[in-house]
Amino acid sequence: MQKRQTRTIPRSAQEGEHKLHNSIVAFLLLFIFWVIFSGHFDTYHLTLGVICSLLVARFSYDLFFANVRVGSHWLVFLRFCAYMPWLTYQIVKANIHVAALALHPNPPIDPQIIRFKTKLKTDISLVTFANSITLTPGTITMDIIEGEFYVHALDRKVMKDLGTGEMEDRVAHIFMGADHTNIKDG
Amino acid sequence: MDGFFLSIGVGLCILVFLALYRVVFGPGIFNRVAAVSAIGNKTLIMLLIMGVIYKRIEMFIDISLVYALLNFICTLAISKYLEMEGDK
Amino acid sequence: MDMETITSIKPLLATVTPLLCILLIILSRRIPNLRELWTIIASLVTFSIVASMVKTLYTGKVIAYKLVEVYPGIDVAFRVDAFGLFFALLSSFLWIVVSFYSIGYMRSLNEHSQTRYYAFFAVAISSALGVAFSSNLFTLYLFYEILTVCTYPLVTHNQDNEARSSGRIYLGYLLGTSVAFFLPAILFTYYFAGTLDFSLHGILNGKASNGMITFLFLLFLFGIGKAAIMPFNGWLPRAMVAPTPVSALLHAVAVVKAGVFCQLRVYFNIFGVELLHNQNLDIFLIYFVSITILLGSLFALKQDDIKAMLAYSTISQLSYIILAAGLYSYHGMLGGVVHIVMHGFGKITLFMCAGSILCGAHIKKISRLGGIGRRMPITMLAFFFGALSVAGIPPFGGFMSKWFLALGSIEAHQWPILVVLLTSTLMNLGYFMPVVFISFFGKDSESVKRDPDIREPSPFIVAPLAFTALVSLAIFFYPYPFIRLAEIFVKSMMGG
Amino acid sequence: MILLFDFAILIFVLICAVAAITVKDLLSSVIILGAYSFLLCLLWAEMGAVDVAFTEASVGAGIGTILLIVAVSKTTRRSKD
Amino acid sequence: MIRAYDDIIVKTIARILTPFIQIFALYVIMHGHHSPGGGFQGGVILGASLILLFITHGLKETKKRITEKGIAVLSSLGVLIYSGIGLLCIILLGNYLDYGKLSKLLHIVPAEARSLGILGIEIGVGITVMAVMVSIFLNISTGGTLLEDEEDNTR
Amino acid sequence: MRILSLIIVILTAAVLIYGTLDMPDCANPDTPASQHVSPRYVTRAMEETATHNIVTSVLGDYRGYDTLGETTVIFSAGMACILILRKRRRQ
Amino acid sequence: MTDQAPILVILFPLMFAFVTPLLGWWKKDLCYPWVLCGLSLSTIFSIITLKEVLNTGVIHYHLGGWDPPWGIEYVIDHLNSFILVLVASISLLVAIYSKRLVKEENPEKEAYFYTLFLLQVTGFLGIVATGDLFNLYVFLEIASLAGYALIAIGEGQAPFATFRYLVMGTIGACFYLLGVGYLYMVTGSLNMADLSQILPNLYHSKVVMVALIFFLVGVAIKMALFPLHAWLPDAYTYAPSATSALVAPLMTKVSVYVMIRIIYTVFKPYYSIEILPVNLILGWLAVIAILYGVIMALRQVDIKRMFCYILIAEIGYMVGGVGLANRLGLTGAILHIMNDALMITCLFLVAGAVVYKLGGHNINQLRDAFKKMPFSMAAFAVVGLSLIGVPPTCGFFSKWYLILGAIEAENWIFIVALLLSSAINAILFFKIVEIAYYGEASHDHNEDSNGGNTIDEAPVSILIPLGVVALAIILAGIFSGKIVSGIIQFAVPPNL
Amino acid sequence: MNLTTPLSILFMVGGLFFFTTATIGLLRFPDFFARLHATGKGDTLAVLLSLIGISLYEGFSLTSLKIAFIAVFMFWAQPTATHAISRAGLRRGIKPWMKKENKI
Amino acid sequence: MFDFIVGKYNYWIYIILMMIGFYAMMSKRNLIKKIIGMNIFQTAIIIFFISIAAKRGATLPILEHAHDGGEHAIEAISYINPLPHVLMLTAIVVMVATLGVALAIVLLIYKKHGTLEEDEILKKIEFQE
Repeated sequence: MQKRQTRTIPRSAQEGEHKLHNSIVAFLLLFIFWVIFSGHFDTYHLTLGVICSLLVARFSYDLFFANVRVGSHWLVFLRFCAYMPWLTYQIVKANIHVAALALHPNPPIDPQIIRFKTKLKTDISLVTFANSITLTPGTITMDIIEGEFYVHALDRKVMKDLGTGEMEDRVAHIFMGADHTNIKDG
Repeated sequence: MDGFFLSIGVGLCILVFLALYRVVFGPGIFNRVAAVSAIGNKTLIMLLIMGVIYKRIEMFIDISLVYALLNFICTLAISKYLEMEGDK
Repeated sequence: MDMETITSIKPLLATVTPLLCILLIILSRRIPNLRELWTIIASLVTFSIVASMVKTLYTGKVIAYKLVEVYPGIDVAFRVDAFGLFFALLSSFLWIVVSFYSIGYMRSLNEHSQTRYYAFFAVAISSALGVAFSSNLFTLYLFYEILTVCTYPLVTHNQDNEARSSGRIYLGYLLGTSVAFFLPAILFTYYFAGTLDFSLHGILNGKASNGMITFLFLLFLFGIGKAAIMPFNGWLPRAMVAPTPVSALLHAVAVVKAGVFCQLRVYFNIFGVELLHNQNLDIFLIYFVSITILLGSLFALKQDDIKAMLAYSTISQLSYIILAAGLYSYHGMLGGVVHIVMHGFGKITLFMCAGSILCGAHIKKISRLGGIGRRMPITMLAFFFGALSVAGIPPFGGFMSKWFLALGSIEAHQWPILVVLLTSTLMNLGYFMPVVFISFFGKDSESVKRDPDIREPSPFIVAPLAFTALVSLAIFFYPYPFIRLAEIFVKSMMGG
Repeated sequence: MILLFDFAILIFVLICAVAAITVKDLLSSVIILGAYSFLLCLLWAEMGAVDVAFTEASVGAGIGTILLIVAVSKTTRRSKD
Repeated sequence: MIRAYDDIIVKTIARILTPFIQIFALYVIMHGHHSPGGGFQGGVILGASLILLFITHGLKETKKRITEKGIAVLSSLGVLIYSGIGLLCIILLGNYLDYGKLSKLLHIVPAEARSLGILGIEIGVGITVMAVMVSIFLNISTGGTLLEDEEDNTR
Repeated sequence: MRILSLIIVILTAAVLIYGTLDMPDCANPDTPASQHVSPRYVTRAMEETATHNIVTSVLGDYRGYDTLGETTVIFSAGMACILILRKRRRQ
Repeated sequence: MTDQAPILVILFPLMFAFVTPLLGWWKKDLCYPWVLCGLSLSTIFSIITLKEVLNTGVIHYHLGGWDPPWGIEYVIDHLNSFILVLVASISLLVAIYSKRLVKEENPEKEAYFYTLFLLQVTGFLGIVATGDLFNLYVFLEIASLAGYALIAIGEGQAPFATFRYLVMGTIGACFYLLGVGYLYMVTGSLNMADLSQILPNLYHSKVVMVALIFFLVGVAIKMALFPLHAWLPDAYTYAPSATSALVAPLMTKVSVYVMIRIIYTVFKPYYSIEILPVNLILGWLAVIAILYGVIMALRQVDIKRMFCYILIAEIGYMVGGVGLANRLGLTGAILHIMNDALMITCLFLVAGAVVYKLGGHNINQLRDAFKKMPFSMAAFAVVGLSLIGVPPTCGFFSKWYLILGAIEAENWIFIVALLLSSAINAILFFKIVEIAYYGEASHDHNEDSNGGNTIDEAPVSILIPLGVVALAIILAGIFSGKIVSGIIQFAVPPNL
Repeated sequence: MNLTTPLSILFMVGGLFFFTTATIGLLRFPDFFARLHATGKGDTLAVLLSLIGISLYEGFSLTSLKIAFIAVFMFWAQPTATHAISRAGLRRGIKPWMKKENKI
Repeated sequence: MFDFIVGKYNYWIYIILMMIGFYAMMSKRNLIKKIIGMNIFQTAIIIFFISIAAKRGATLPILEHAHDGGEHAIEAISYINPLPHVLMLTAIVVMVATLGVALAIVLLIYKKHGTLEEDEILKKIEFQE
């Protein structure tokens, strides 16, 4: 068995000012979420919302922002929004591809497994990349071992698409501004 | 319009029925897991369609969210188990 | 019953005194002398309480005391009438005698667990008194069962395999019959009669169908296993594994007499003699019982073990008493009732003699008794007296009751019973006299020859047996207290 | 109460139930039970019992299945019937 | 089963989702009055969020957030809240669980008091259910040791 | 064993089906079940408990004691699991 | 405070149970006194409730202040309050008794054990107190779940036995729930009193009939009536002593109570007896259960298992009494609920003491137990006599009523079964007593008496409850008349 | 009849279509990984489309936001679940199906 | 006849479902299978209860028109009967509690006997004795 790399949720990443900052952001996020779900805007329910959000924020604010500081995240968020249309397009493409394969009388499937290294470092960017791969035509992220991706591709063509590295660049672009300090977990 | 949603629902029912084939006969555990999560997705939409038909959709959204959530957790649990199985 | 009733705590006191004595016995278990002193004191106290009630009874009153209500309409209650007191007098008096005897016997054989022995002995006496004083069938059953259970440790005192199997048989017969027949009989009685209180003329008259009466009668007849009527007599010979004082008191007096007492109670005060007579059940009863009389004697003839012989003799003699209920006549009843006492004294003498022989000579078999009378003259003389009394030879107490019975059977026009009585008497002599004969006039047996130490055991043993032997003689001449009580009872029944 | 749905879902439920007790592999059986719970949840939502459906979704499909999986993982997957 | 998942994707997604699941669970508890849901369902979801953490991040890591003792205390606390509210009604001279009597205490109309009482018990139920679900899960998945590496020791 | 249980199952099913014969039709709005107790819950829940969700109001208030029992069931299940399984490691 | 007494009876163990695990984390030693405190408060309030009921009649307690058909109602009548006192006091005794056993058997999990103990008691109390069918189900499940856990931590094959129990118990509870559903479907109500008002109009309906069938089957599984008893012996044999002493006497009794409620309160006897032959079926099942139970008990060599089979037979008594469908029979059944609870408690307490001291529950381990543990074995003797039905003990009286009822119902076969079982119980108990009294048969008794002559009695915390229960068995017998006339006669439905 | 209704019909039908293809794929594809492609992708898009359709039909309100949240959730959870299963399959040593010529 | 069957279809289905669970509980030898059977059995009962509650043409038992303060009279007929739902919530909770305890016991059994097959366990128990 290969060596397990266990990543913990480092509270140590959250110190002082950042801690407060992160908590407030978490609280706001949760409160917005609450308001959307609640649909009641009277004092009573809003108070409940505040209390609950505070509780959850107190308990798990560090789960939101484990390895990155929140400073540049507004920008990241915007860039992520910009990334979405492209991704949606890719998803639609992927689905049409799958539909075509499924409806094909004799599906021209030629599965491959691809391995490649990635330059992405942070958790969130890795996850975004991996999920994007999964959602895009003909590929599924099977495993990430030490920054190396194992991707299952349905045929050789999509393999080449992935090989261009366009998606990786886009993902890297999103999280470019973010603090890339990957704090080793203690 | 209800009729339309009903027919969508019936279509989903048929799909569920088809997916049940994989659940019941699907060779091996992995196919079953995949099929169950596929059924989960379809029923998610069916729940919402029922909400539409009952004209009380806000009641059903919570259910479908929980549904999706626990489907997800379940899938993770199963895949974790499958992954760990050989390590014992 | 339609007699003047006095409320008094005396019956309760008499019943409870032995129980209090248990406490003292257990507390003083480390000091044997004190322990036995308590027993004797308790026996004396008990007897005096019982005796103090005699006067009241002579005036034709009855004593009653209600303890607790267990069921709407059913109490645990005491009621002393002449018959009950009659039995109580016998038991409590003989307890004194046997207490002395026990001291001698237990000490000379160096028995184990004496504390337990004395304690359960006292319980047995207490429950026998309870049986005597009970005012209804329920209380009777209660004490009857306690008597059964508390004698179990006495019967199995030896704690060896033989005692164990005998204990099983003992309980099997007694509990089995009482649970299987006696209890349903009581329940049926209650169901039909609506009460369980004893009444002079029975409570079942007109309450149940003829078939039901017969059924109930059979249930009672077999249910009261302590009376050792023939198909259910197996326990009595087996119970002879117990130490001799136990056999003496319990299986000559308390237990078996309690059995016949219960039978008579039931026939007199539950069915009523008229009812039995009208249903022709009395005829059935006396002939059925006659079989036991004859067969019991017959078996006794065959026995080689002294105590076994005595046991079969008891079986036979008990049925004499039951005859009282069947002989629908004044003298018949009187004879049966008086026989409780007469047989009691005679038989206890015999048992104590057997124990004395065991202690003095370590002999159990009749065939080895040759010449023992020369070594233990008092014992064997007492045996002789006792035997004559039991067989019903004048001038001994036993004659009296047999005479009354014979009169009764003539009055009731039951000639065959006369024949039965006569035959039985002959057989009694047939199994007793050889013992007396070989012990005095026979050659010394092997065991007697071998053992030069055979002599009378300690005075604690000899004195009681001599005493009872003399009593059984004296009672012929002065039967007044007992006869008087019996007459009161029988007259109240016949006259009412 | 939509008869058609009702009937269809009931049939699915039946299929799942039969499958869950006939499949030889315990884990598969458990997973099918999960699907069964999903369908039941759907059924109850369809019958108007939203609260029950909610509970079933969270309990039957979620916690119940997870507990079963965990139990199977601590014991064995083997089953003779 | 309870060891950490060594998969960064699953871990990250679970990590980010957990607070949302929790706030959603609290929402379900609090809004049982208006929409389906209530203490039990919310409690289960809350428990599921913790179970998700246990599955993905392993026992050791999650134990830092919620200890065994905490679970035990919470499971008792929930039912105590519930029965305590009931007892409070007895103290206010009502019958057991008669929340209408709370109106004296809170100076509101009885119907509102009942509504609040329901909310209170829902919270109690939620806490208990959450704690119990997690505790059952932990006990079963570790075979009762509540240690991550139990399997390595025994096998 | 299988035959026996099959027989039991069939018997039970027969009893159940026999009982079904007299049942009101499914989804009938006029069944006694909906006539006797439940109308009050529906009509008065709002004014009596100020709660829209009738199920919650019945669960939490009208039959709140059942819910206490239910919570106790859960609690005892948790305690049961701990009692059955929990073991401390020998130090 | 008295008007809140009915709820406080249940609330005390419940809320104390919630705090117990916290105490376990904080200070372990406080758990035991805490539990005792809770249970004694509950007992006190149950007695207050009983007094209140006796003084003022039936108490209606509306939980949440809602009127009956809408809210849940506690209806405390004579039957209820009587069984409440019984359950609370027995569980208090068992709690006292469990101190040393829990320390010995589960030293680490004391707090959890006591929590579940309290929860189980709560379950029993809740079942008894409630007047709502579904509430009954909930508390039934609390009791069952706690019971599963408490049994599962036993020795040997306890987990497997518990699993079977769990499966059976779940079937039973589900059947009960199904019955509730069927009744709800045709009436729309869950309140027992309300149902009994509505149901007479619906007696023609097949649904009602099926509902009754499922109720009875479900309850029969929970109480282990004969063909559905298979789970009981294993489960109670391997359970920890403290558990079996709590569960064995109470679970079955409470189920019988539920059965009485359903047959006589929810359904009118008119329906359940005259339209459906429920009494006939119950009567036959009871007979078979009694005979099967005692015969199987005779075959066992493990005393706990033997007691379990005795329990099965005793269930037959009660069910038979319920099935007699007349006043006397039902009185007997209710009285037997109390008596049997006491007897079975005592049996399992003795078994626990034996396991604690002699280290096992094989019958051979009892050898010489009389010498080593005289007090425990004395208690055992008392309960043995009670099971046989020897008068001053309580077992006699319930048998008394049952047989009277059976005579009234002319159910002869039930009488025969009762008597036969008494006889077999006698054999059974004297079998044990013999072993405990003599030691091994092959040994010479002298050797034995020298061997284990030292008294090695169980600790006081075990002896006190044992003594109390043994005393209670006798007192309940003596005062059974008072109990019947004061409480039970009001508990029997007046329309019988 | 406003504009949103036909739009929502369109989306719903699209969702149904992708569901259908996903299911067909689930049934027809040769091995587990290929089937995962069908469900992982097809279902995500189908769910998204259906959700959009429903929220269009219901009109814009807080409800739509809630539905959007389900969509977001699905968007993250679905690929993750797919990934988790495929990873388990890979680690459990399930050999991906290959075309015959590639097997050599 | 057709009406008769169709009119009560979910009762029939629930009976079938319940019998499946019942059969599994009794005749399956694997303990987990028994638990699964138990689950099915209990859910069948829940189906039955929910079927009782169902009303044609009624809506969910959650009041609409929340804020117009009594202008709309609330009619019982237009809402589904909430009581069975309440009961079933409790029943589901009981179900999951039972499931948890059952699984804990199964774990204990597995630890003790090393198998989950009833017949093998019985054989082992016999062997021990």
